[in-house]
Amino acid sequence: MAGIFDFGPAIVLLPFLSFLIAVGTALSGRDLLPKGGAIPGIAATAGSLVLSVAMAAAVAGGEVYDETIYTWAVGAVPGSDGLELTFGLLIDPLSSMMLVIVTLVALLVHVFSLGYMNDDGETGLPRYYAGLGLFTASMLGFVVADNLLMAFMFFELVGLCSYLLIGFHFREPGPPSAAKKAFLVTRFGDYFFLIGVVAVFATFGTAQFVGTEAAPGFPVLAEQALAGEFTANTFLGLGTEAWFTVVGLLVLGGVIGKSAQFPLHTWLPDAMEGPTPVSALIHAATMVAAGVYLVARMYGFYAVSPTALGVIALVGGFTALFAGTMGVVKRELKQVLAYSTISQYGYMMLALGAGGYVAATFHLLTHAFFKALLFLGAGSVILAMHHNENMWDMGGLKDKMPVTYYSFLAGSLALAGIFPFAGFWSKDEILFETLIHGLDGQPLLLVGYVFGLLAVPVTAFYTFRMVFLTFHGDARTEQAESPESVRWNVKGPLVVLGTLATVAGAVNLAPVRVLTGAHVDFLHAWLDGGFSDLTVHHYAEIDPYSSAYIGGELTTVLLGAAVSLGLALLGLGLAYRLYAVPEPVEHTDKLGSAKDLLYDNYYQDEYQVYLANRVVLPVARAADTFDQGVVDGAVNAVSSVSLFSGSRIRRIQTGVVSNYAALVTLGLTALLVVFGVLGGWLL
Amino acid sequence: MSDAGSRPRLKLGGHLLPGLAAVALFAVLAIVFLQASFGEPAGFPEGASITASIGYAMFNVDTGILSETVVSGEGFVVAFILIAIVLDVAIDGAVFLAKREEDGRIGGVLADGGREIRDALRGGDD
Amino acid sequence: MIIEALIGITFLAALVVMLAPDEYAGKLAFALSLLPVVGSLYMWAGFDAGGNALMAGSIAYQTQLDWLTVAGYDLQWFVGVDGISLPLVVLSTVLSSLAIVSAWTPIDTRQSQFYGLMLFMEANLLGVFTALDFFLWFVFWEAVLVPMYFLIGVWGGPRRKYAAIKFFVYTNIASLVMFIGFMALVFNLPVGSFGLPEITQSLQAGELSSFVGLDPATLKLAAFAAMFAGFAVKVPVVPVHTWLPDAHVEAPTPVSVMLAGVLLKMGTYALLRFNFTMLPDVATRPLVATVIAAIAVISVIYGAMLALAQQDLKRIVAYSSVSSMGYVILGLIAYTGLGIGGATFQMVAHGLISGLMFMAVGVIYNVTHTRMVGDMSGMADRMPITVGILVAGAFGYMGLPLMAGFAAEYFIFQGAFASTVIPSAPLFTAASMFGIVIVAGYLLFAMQRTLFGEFSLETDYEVRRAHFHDVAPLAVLLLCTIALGVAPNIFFEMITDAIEPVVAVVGGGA
Amino acid sequence: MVPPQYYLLLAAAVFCIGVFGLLTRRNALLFLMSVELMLNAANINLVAFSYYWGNVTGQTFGLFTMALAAAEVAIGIGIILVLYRNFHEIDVTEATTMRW
Amino acid sequence: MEPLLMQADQLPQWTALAPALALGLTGLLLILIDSVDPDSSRPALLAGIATVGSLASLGLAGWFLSAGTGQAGTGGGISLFGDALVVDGMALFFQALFASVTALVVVASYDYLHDHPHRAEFYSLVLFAATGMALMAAANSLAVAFIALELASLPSYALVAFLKRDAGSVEAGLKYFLIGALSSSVFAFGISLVYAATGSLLLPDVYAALSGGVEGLTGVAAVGILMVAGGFAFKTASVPFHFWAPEAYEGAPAPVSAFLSSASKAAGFALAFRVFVVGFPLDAGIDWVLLFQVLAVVTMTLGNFAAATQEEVKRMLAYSSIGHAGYALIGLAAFSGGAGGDVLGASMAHLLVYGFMNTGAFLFVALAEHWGVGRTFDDYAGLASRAPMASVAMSVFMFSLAGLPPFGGFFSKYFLFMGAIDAGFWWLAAVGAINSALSLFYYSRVVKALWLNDAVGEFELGSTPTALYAAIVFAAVATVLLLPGFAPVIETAQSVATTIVP
Repeated sequence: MAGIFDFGPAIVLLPFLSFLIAVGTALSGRDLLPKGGAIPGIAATAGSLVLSVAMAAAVAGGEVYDETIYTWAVGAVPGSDGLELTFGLLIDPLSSMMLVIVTLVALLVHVFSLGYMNDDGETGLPRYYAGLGLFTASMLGFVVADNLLMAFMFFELVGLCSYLLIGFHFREPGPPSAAKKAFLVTRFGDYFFLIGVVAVFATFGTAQFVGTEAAPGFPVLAEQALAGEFTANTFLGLGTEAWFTVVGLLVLGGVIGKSAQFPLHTWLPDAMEGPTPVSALIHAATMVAAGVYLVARMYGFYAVSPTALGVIALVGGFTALFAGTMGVVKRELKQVLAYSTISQYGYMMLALGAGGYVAATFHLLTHAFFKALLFLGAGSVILAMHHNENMWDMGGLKDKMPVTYYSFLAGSLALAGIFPFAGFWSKDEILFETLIHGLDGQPLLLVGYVFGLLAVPVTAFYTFRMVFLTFHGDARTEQAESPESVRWNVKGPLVVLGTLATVAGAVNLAPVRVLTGAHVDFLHAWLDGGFSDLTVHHYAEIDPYSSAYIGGELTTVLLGAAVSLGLALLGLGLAYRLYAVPEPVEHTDKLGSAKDLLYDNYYQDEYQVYLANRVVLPVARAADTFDQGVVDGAVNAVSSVSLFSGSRIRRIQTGVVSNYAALVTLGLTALLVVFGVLGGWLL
Repeated sequence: MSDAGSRPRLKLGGHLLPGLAAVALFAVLAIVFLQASFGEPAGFPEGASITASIGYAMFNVDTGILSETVVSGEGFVVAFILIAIVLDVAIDGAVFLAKREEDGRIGGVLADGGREIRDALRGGDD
Repeated sequence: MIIEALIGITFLAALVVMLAPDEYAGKLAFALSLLPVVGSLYMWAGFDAGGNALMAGSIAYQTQLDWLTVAGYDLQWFVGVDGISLPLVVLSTVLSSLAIVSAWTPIDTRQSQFYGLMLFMEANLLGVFTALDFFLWFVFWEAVLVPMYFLIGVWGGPRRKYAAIKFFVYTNIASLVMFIGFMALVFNLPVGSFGLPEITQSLQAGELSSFVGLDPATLKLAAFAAMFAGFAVKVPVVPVHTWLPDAHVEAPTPVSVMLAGVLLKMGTYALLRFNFTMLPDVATRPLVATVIAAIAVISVIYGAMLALAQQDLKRIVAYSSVSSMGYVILGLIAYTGLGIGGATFQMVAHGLISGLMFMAVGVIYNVTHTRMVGDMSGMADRMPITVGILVAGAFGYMGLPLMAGFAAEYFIFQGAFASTVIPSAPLFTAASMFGIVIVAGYLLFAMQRTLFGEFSLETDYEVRRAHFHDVAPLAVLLLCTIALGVAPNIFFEMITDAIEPVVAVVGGGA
Repeated sequence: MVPPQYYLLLAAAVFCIGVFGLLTRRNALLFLMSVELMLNAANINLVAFSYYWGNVTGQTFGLFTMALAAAEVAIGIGIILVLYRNFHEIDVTEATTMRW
Repeated sequence: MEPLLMQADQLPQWTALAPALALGLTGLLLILIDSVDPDSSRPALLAGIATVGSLASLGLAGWFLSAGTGQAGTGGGISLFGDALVVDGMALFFQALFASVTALVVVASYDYLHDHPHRAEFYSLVLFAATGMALMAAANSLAVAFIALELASLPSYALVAFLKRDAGSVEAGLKYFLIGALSSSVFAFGISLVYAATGSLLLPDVYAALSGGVEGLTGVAAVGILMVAGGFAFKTASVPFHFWAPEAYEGAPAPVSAFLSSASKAAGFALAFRVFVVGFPLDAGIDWVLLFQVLAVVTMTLGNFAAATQEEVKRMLAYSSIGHAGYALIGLAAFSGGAGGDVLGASMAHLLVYGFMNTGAFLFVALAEHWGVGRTFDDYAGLASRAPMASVAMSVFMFSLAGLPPFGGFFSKYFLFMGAIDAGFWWLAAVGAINSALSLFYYSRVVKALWLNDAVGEFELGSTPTALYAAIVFAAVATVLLLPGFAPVIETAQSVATTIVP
């Protein structure tokens, strides 16, 4: 196994190196590097991208790689080899695709940052680039992880980086708070994930995703266990399948946290406090994507647990609609994008839960491009608007920043799912898969499908509300009149991503395959390669779903696509009617009482803050009072009682010698009586 | 002590009360002694000189070599020497204590627990 | 002989520093404290022991001399290290040196006495971790109290006297309880010395006879309870933890560092050596295991909840130590390789990280003269490097992967989850794991309020950047933490080797 | 013969009378006298049982007890003397500067 | 040393009493000098003679001990004068202890009595009391025991009242004397009852007569034994005969307090150990082990609890001395026949260590009195800054009394507890442990006052009293060295204790 894969660790280590360089620069406190340390980051991500592409090429050639490269620790098990906790690289179609996405987006974000951060005169740039470098490195480490523990570790590091970057502007009140919230909420999810990791080890004795023939990975073991070929340890008296479901749901906790699924999505809108390029990175390629990627990574395990899949689908579908509705009323550009992210990842979850492994991966891919694009575009606008993010202060930017506008428009069309942009293909495939699996007696999936379908017009509506308010009509403020111009380092990434957002759908034209029979579903083929246990058709074999169609397959495809496209256009049209006017006004009042509900995000933040401030904190204070009063009070009481009894005992010593004599006599008499009785010579 | 200046003292009417302890002690002793049973007293042999015997015992005289009848007893010569010293010491101590001091108070030592100073400062007993 | 040299040199250094003039005492103490550091590293380099010292494993650097005979028992000068004690020895020497450096700024009175006592304490700590004879161990164990009493009482905060006496008396009571329990055990064994290996092996051979009407099993249970209670205070676990926050809050920074970093580990070390190695049959009784696991979980969660309610940064870290020590207890009672190994590893890891946290808080205190969360904000603006390290340390405390704390906690969780000793182990484990959420909560809240936002300070002190010698120990500790997190095998391998026999007795898994 | 019990009872009675005096009298000299009574109670036993056991040990020891009583009185008088000089009375309950 | 050791073996038997004789003769010499030259203005000479005398006694006792005089190796205890005295290892052990304390007290008193006129009396009384104690340790007959006890007590009364112009001292003397007189009467009555039951005063004979119980006289013997125990309780300041102790120790000149609370207490134990172990069998109608268990528990608890709330250091030490009597009583309370020698030895060792640390502590109080800094804890505040050496020494005494390493008191106390546990009386050790913890609280108050508290005002300390200082420092050094050097002490104590067990 020599060759390109030996450079696998370098993909992770290059950005890490750039992190170290940036940290060194930051510590020195001097301006040692040009561009505040951006250059090493750009070089490193570019290097990683090159390597990733090379690896993807190798994978395309049918090669895969799964090697343990470092043994972290070995737990002693008397009489056997022990439990090995290792680090390893797993490079297969899925991870190599993800590597390319991550490195590409990271590279573009680095470049964009030159414009967004450097040109804007930010301070603390080495710290910023250090964060980006570590962020990229952590995500890449997560992507290539060949076992669940390693994945968890890098998953956590991703969380750390999000904290550091969201809170980059630590002198302001908002960012540190948002950073804290992001870490805390995702940590809550990770708590379950960690239990899941522990449980996987305890259940299977390994957490390898793939493993070898002799020692297969845990998804395979789970399969075998259900087939009765392997005895997995189960706990708490649960049956094998029930236990697997529990473990799967535990791991899912981390996914829900990181991928901002209901009910742990609340951190994500707040995370917009971070610099915009960071948002792009978080949303498109790293942190949020990590959750969905994890499910895809260990899909074989979920596939054997129908309950877990059902939960995933339902959570995803619900989140897709739920988040979309909140995006409808937001005034800030980035807030709209934030809710769109939550919503889009909901789609991916829906797909995964519905057995649409390819669809989910596909949407992950296209979303990475168009969401990165939209964020960078938004960044461009924000830069132009001197960091005013309120869309109601914009308007008419279309003519002043055409590059931004057209690329942003491409991204918006993709997000809204308008044919033929990338988002259309992937979203359509998700809905299609959900539908056909749901029709085959899975009412849960049909519910998810309805959610997903309803989310389509909502998505289109808020997306184009955003576009129209920002770029169309007349400039509503002076800033919008004369926006700051942006340079190549902003425009370049926009152009690249705009192109990708437009055409990336071509990698998996599944409906076309159905229509024409031509094998144009390249991604499907791609993901069907590599380790046999990790292939699409393997997953299809083990998952609990089969397909049913309305009419025939073709009819269903066309019907589904038509409905979703129609709904998207409906939403777009509505947005056009309401906001593509010279003087748009808020129409939120028409929503009636729902308005407040939407503005306040269904009180999701409120109840979580309530839980924290009104439940946990008082409980903590009560515990503190209890501790000080009762526990410590008991300790102090022992000493007080001792001292008090001491002060009583010393009163025996009255100072009058006659009393002493009396006490001596009494004491002697008492002893005589007691021992007389005991000794039997008195009474 | 509620009222300042009142030293604890035995109450006049009840000053015999502690005596009950002595009565109780006697009761206990009496009960024990009345239960004791004794054999016949060994008594002293006829013609033995008790005084002489005491003398022999007092000085550890080996009575085996004496012809007269003696009552045996343990040797007390050590006790005798000791008692001499005890009396010596008693005299020494008693004389020392009884001596009148010519030069007023002794030294600067305050061995009353600092109470004198405290009382002087507070102007009274506590 | 190297252990004797190590302890002797440290005692000697204490004496020398005690007599040195105040101006040079700090530097001199640091220079002299490097000798034991070098010594312990040398011991590490040449470490060749295998297995558990108490269970017929080979002991490194062993010396065994008869000292005196009491009631037919030999008291020995019996020292040596195995895979459990060596990491703690290294931790003690390294942390002592760093704590001494961290004292340079805050300690400005009676320096020579301060540093002398620090070294004196270090010497005794080394004794605790190397002694293999009960009485010798007990001498060192108790002797640690004396310097600690003065260090808190003389150089501490406003309520230092209360805190010092409370610490002193509380832990002393605990020692006495433990002593009685242990002695009741020893006297009913057919052993001729207080050598811990001999006692352990005799106990495990089932040679205990009954005592004043208690059959051996009951006697073991009683002794176990007494010893557990005694050590629990030192650890400390809920509900006998209340001396700790008081002591920490009042103690000066370097003393807190030693208290949290090393002194608490005495308790867990002793629990491992005595309760869990000598009396596994008691510990693994379902009821006992349940109670201990429950105590562990309560310590973790309750300690963390208390930390959440605090406003004083030091109190926060102090309560979080209670929480972290709960993990150790959980790992120990798990009786699995990763559980006990992780617990031992956590002793070292928590030593480094809590030391780091206390030091960092101390550095901030040095310049702000307040530790109250509400009194300051935006410290990151004025002390970027210190704050940076503090943040890193805090994440280490939260169990960030690739730092030592995560490794330790993960081992413990993994070990405890699959434990066959704790009934319903997964539930206990999952419950205790919730600590990682709460710890994130209180540390993040505290950091947000003190370190970030706009700079403001309630006290009228001119905030200046910290000295190099204030920050350098922090950096060293951070690097050690990361090194152990990335490569836990630095210590974990030898720990595993040493605890495997303990696990094997019970037949536990990973 | 008088049964030995009687001597024991007599001695106990004398002893307890001594104790009674000790407990109820505040005059230091009476205190001393009470102590003398108690010591002599011991002597009654010693002498009586010297005969009972047929050895002179008891009698001899009785002599020593008397001598000791004398020595005790000597010291006692000395102390009472200084007590008087300091407190201007010999009431033993007056000297109560130290208590508790 | 070998020839010298041989020689000790070949001396006439009576010379085994040399340690006691040295003390007694020195006392007589001092009286002689006093009568020849009543207004002697040569305090150094008097102090020197007393010191030399006590050191000679110490040297002789030490020599005999190391030579094995009276020990199993050389034929066992040397009986003298019709078995009235026996010189064995235990006697010599205690004599060495008394001589050490006497030497320390004598040296310290040189400064304490710096302008006091009656030095000769003082020294002679101290030495006579020491003589009495030395003989108590060797007494093998109840008669000698009683007289020796009086020889130790009578000078003590006078010594407590030594500052006869000082109301406190006199009051202390009065109370000590009165309770002492009562106790010695009880003791004498007890002896008479034992004689009534056995017809003998020699301990081995008493033992033989009492073994298996005396037909019909069990009650008499039992009452006698209990009353004898009362006599010892007085001497050792054990409940319920302890009432004199707080006042006597507090009111007496501090060196006398040191002497009484260390040496006199140890003498009481020396006698009690021998009388009970050699003289009274365990089945003599009264379970005296249980009796001492009760006394031990009550004594240590009362002493420690009362000490915890005192405001004055000296009185606190007085109560702590009662508490320590309770610990030492464990020697008898955990006595269990044949194997009892070990716990007895532990008790002896504790008394030896206690001799140094407690004497030292009282001498520090003497130093404070000498300087006139007051007596309460508050008065001691910040003293460490003015007298660091002495304060270090005091801290050593306090921690050692509390039973902390690295000081001698640590071992002695823990060996006592071990002895109790070994004998099956773990609860006794538990009570001791609770008390010990409490004692840590009040001992550390002294340390706290010295080191942690700030002085209220300026100290106007006079010159440094060299002799007093030397005695304190010596005691401190001994207290520290008794930890590493505990081996010979405990081994000797246990081996000599084992030999007296019948």
